[in-house]
Amino acid sequence: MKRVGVFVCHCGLNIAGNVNIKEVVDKASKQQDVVFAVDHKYLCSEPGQTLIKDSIRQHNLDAIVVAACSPAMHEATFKTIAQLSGLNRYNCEIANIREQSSWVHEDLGKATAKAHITVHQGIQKVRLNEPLQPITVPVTRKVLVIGGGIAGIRAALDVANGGYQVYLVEKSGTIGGRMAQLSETFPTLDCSTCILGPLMVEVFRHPNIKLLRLSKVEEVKGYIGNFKVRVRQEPAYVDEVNCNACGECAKACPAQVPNEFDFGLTWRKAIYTPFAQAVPPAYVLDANNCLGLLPQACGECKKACDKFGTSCIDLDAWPRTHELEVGAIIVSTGYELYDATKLTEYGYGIFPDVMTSMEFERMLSASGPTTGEIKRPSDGQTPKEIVFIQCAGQREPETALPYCSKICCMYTARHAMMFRHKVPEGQAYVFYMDIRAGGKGYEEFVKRCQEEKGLLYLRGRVAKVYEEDGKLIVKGVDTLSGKTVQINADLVVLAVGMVPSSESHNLASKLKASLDANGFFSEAHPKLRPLESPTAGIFLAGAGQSPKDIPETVAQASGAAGKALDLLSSPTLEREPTVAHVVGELCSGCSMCIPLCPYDALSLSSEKLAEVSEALCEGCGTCIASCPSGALTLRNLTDEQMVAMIEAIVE
Amino acid sequence: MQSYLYFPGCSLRTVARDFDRSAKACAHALGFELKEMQGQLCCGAVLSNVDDNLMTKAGPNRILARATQEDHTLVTLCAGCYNVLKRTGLHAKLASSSQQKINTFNEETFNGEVDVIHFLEILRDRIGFDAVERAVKAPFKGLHVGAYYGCLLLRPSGEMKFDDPNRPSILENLLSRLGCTPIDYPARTDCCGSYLSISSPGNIQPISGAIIRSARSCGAKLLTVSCPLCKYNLESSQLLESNGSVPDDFLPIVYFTQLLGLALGLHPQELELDQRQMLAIRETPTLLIGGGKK
Amino acid sequence: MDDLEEGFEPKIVGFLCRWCSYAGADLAGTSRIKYPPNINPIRVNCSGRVDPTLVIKALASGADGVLIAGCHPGDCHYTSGNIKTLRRFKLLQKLLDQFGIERERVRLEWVSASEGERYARVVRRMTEDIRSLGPLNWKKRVEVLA
Amino acid sequence: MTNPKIAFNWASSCGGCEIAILELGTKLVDLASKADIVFWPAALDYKYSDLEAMPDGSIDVAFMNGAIQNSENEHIAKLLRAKSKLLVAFGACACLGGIPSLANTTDRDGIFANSYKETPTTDNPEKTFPKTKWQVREGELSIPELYNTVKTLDQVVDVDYYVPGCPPVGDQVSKVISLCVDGPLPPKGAVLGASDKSLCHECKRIRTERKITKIVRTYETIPDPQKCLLEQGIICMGPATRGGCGSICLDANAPCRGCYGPLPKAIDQGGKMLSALSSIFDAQSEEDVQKLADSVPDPLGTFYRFSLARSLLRRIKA
Repeated sequence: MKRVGVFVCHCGLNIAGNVNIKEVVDKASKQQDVVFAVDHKYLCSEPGQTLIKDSIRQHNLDAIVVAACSPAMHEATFKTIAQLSGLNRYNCEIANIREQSSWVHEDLGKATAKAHITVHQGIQKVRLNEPLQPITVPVTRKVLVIGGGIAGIRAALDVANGGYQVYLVEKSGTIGGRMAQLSETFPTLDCSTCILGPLMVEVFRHPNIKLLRLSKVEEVKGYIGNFKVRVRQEPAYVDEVNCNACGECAKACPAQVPNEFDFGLTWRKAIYTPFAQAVPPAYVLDANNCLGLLPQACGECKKACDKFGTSCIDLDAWPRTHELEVGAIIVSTGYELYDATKLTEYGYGIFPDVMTSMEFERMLSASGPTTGEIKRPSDGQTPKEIVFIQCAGQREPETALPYCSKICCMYTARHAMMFRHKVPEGQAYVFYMDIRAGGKGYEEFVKRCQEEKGLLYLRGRVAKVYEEDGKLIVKGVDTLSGKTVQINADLVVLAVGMVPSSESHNLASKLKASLDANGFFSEAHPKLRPLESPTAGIFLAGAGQSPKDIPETVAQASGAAGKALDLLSSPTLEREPTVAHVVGELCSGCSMCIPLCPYDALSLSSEKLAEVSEALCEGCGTCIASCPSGALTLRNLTDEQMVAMIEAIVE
Repeated sequence: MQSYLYFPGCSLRTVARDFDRSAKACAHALGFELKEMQGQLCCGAVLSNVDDNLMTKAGPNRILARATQEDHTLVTLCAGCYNVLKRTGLHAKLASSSQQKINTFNEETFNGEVDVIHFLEILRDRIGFDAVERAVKAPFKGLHVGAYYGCLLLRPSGEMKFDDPNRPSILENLLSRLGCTPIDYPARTDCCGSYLSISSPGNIQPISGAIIRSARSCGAKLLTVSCPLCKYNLESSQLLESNGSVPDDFLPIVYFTQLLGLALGLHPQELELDQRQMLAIRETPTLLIGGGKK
Repeated sequence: MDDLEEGFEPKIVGFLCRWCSYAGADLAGTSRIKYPPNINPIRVNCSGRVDPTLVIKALASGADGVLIAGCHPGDCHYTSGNIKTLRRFKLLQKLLDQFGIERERVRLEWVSASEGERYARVVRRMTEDIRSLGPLNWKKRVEVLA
Repeated sequence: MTNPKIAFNWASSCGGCEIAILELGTKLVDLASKADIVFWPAALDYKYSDLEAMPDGSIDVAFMNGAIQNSENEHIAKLLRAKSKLLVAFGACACLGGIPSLANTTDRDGIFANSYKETPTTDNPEKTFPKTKWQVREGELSIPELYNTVKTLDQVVDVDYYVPGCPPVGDQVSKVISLCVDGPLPPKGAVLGASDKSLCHECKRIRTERKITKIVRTYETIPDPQKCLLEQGIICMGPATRGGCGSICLDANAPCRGCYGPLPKAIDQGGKMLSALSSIFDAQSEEDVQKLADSVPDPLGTFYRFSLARSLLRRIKA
């Protein structure tokens, strides 16, 4: 029989404001085995924790229930304090009376009643908890980074410099990602590829980094510290070591394909190099657009290559699979652009002179389709009147994206500024909802653009864009003057939002990492654990987690790398011991449980009884629920405890 | 004969009787019937349909609650009724606390058990435009018609999910099946001015006027609508322009059901088309009315 | 005894999976979305932990309803625990039909960590449905028919 | 010293348990030599009055089979309890409610309606239904009152030991009887004559993969006598049922029906079997799962065939 202590937190007014704390304490103190119950304003605070510590000693408690916020918040904190006070950490239970009582119920009386039941449940459970010791497992001291954009590059370099092996998986033919497509970066107007290029080369040369381009994660098994990952790598058909990027193969190639790097504004060959600074600096053959490999239909590229003696093209190359063992995974899958054709009010895809900001970005780039000149796609004329529409399809919960992509205010200002540089006599109009320029030097940058460059900022939305004798009629409203405005423009640029990479949903289910409502990877805690996925051992970096700009992305990447290094710093790690186990004398070896385990942790022993491998078991409890003998139990969530909690509720 | 529960609403009994009659006639010709529901009330369109003002929802909730007694689908014609009732139904489905308030007030529980659809949706989704085309007896010969949508059919698009709010096509698709040449003009989804015609009739003229001009400049010989109020505004604005008298270039407005009816071979009188409208239709020399088989 | 008792407050036992539904319920809290207090959640690692026997136990010992909530199919933190739950639930429904227990009383819902509003909606709807069904009060029913 | 006194009696049952005792054959003679059978209406001519006449606690061991379905069953159960030092619930009906407790899927009116009206073979134009009391010229006739809900023995009186089975198998019976007569006695409430492990533990059939792609009913197939029946799609209660019977049904190539009742730690036999079975359904999508679930005929009757009265819910909702 245990001596249970109950600690009820006010959380300032968060709980006390809508739950009668005194009543909860009084009722708790009358519960079976409860020898002590007390409340405190902030249990998670230092004095709060000391109170718990002291009370455990004074009343020699051997189990505690902390009634406070969700276990997702401070379970670890309170278990640790329990441990420091000489308790086994598994004799601590959390009763969530904030997120699921005080915050969600209108009536104080009812919220109190529910809080009481929640505490009662906690007491019932903790009475039956057994002391447990964590399970120690070895750690594979290698890291997998998924996605070779700036986030993946930064994370890979940091881990590699930390002295650990990194696998960098990139789905395309080169690393560099979106940043490589940018012309300049705000607010400093640095040339994007100039600052990115050296990092790409560093990755390529780094002894600790194994770059797997043209690769995708196929399967992820295992758990934190011990992931087993299968990666499928498509062939490049070009030997990246011997290729000297002379380009003869491309000259010879007869197959023309829209160049995705320029969003189809230019053409490329089926054998090509994505862009000048591509890493590895070698050509790749895009098998989908090649005139034919199986059976070989053309082979012009190979002939050309052989003619110049390099002969580094192998048209019979096959995909390879790599079985990787890593301890941590960093997800940096980045973003794609929202499909602007869905924004029919702007007529993208109908009117050639309505383009996305990324297409405009390419047009600004010296290496872009127009070598840096701004031209109307329809007739190649230089536009005089240009309209930038911010928040295109963003902050529109009903019809498009509900969220703000955060960077559009900045790059739109930059775009408008660049336009005025290149077309001094032109006029740029910017429709905006409000300017979000939070960031070092950002506000100043926008102001500079607006004032020095005489940009016309119109606060309001555009209702529709339509064509009338060669002009794009942009109808909108200027909410400051309260008047509708009409601009007869030559070019319209849509600041469409960032959406998560189309791969991310698929990848998330392989990683068993959760996504948020918008398909971005969710973090373990929005404030306190922004670098981690809720799934242990998986860390997040870059726009795959939420829209962000380059500095933030790089910061998060280094942070994630730091987290990974922290995990790898010790050869072993401790796992939750709340796993399944078999009571031998009850098990009859019926094996109904065995196929249910997603981790193959269950097997039949030599005595023909079920046995659990504790290192593999994740403690989901699916097998327990189906054991007809009740021989399988989940440590500290036994059927007995479940029934006790059920009765605590229905009594 | 397939029968649909039907809510005409106030206007279709009075000023828009032609809309109601022509729709019923078309339905009959297409092999289904519109069965008027019991215990109708005003749909509430005259009150602004805002979320926080529950009173405006009490009425439409009553209507839908009563409709559940008869069927699980309710058909509307008037874009206003369609908008109000459909959105009321959606709100009810959410089982929000405000819906509970409404139910307690109405002393009728309604949790969105009725789907509100528009007559056009029957044609498109239930019968299918192919079937409609097959039923056409007197196809138009390229009559230039401008489809006018206005707002209520389409917006808020997140809730209405009727058609693309910016580039709708349902009416054009129907018209081309009838042999018309639907003309595209930028103003077809602009607002007609709605109830301003009551509060400040003066403001209607510029708003609706712009729509008429836009349509005319793109070559529309007449406009087709699905809302009595739009029709009223678009007509009155033209009369206002030529202070009261009917201008020579008057652009007639007809309900889509009336054009459908003609194409199905129904007599103009069944469809309550007046001379001016018929004139506008006849004036197009290529047009052939009635009788003539394809 | 089936008549609606005045001020009858349904007692609903909730089994919420820790990764999706419990987190979703927490989100409802952080977003201050209001819903009736009739549900008392038990946090399980996975909805797959929920033995149908425990659902029956809850009903037999006085619950008016039971909600099992887990990750959407495909999103299970343990790959497929929720599918096992689905298999058990479908057969359980059939069994409870035979026992005369209304389907509204025992529900399986998928609630993701980002669906706080959905969780609140599920609880609202379930509470309303059960309130209109009246108390289950199983023990008493058995005694009455001794 | 005098021989211990033992008694046998039956309540609502088919009589199979009595046969199980008679099946002891010559062993009965040995039994008679070391114990006096003082009450056994099914075999010898005893009247309730004889039992009432005995002093309380004068019987050493009483074996009662059958469920409690009417006032007579209950009266005798209480009487026998008072007269005996040890009361043993003998057979599935006494322990779990058994087949009779399937009556808990309806109630008295339901049973009467069915037996005296609805069945096609019934001819009852006056709609006569049994009455507990009836006046005739000679006086008042009375019969026991039928209960709405069938109960297990321990739901009406205190029970010392349980012997499951429908009926308990022969050799177990003799073991149990001699155990009760000669001792040493196990702790009160123990289940005698059965294993603490499931039938699968003693089942000789071969298991390959725990997976159910299709539910097959016994009349639809002749099962492979070597392979596990579950894996052939036949619902076998083995995994959720106590062993000890010697898996006689399975040897006869018939699935276990669950008569030896729930395992020691199982909260509810039916619920447990339902969970174990459905967990291995070979279906991922909601539709496929639904299909398989729908193909399970009569879950209640299948999973609670012998244990409805002992189950958590005990009867259907009225």
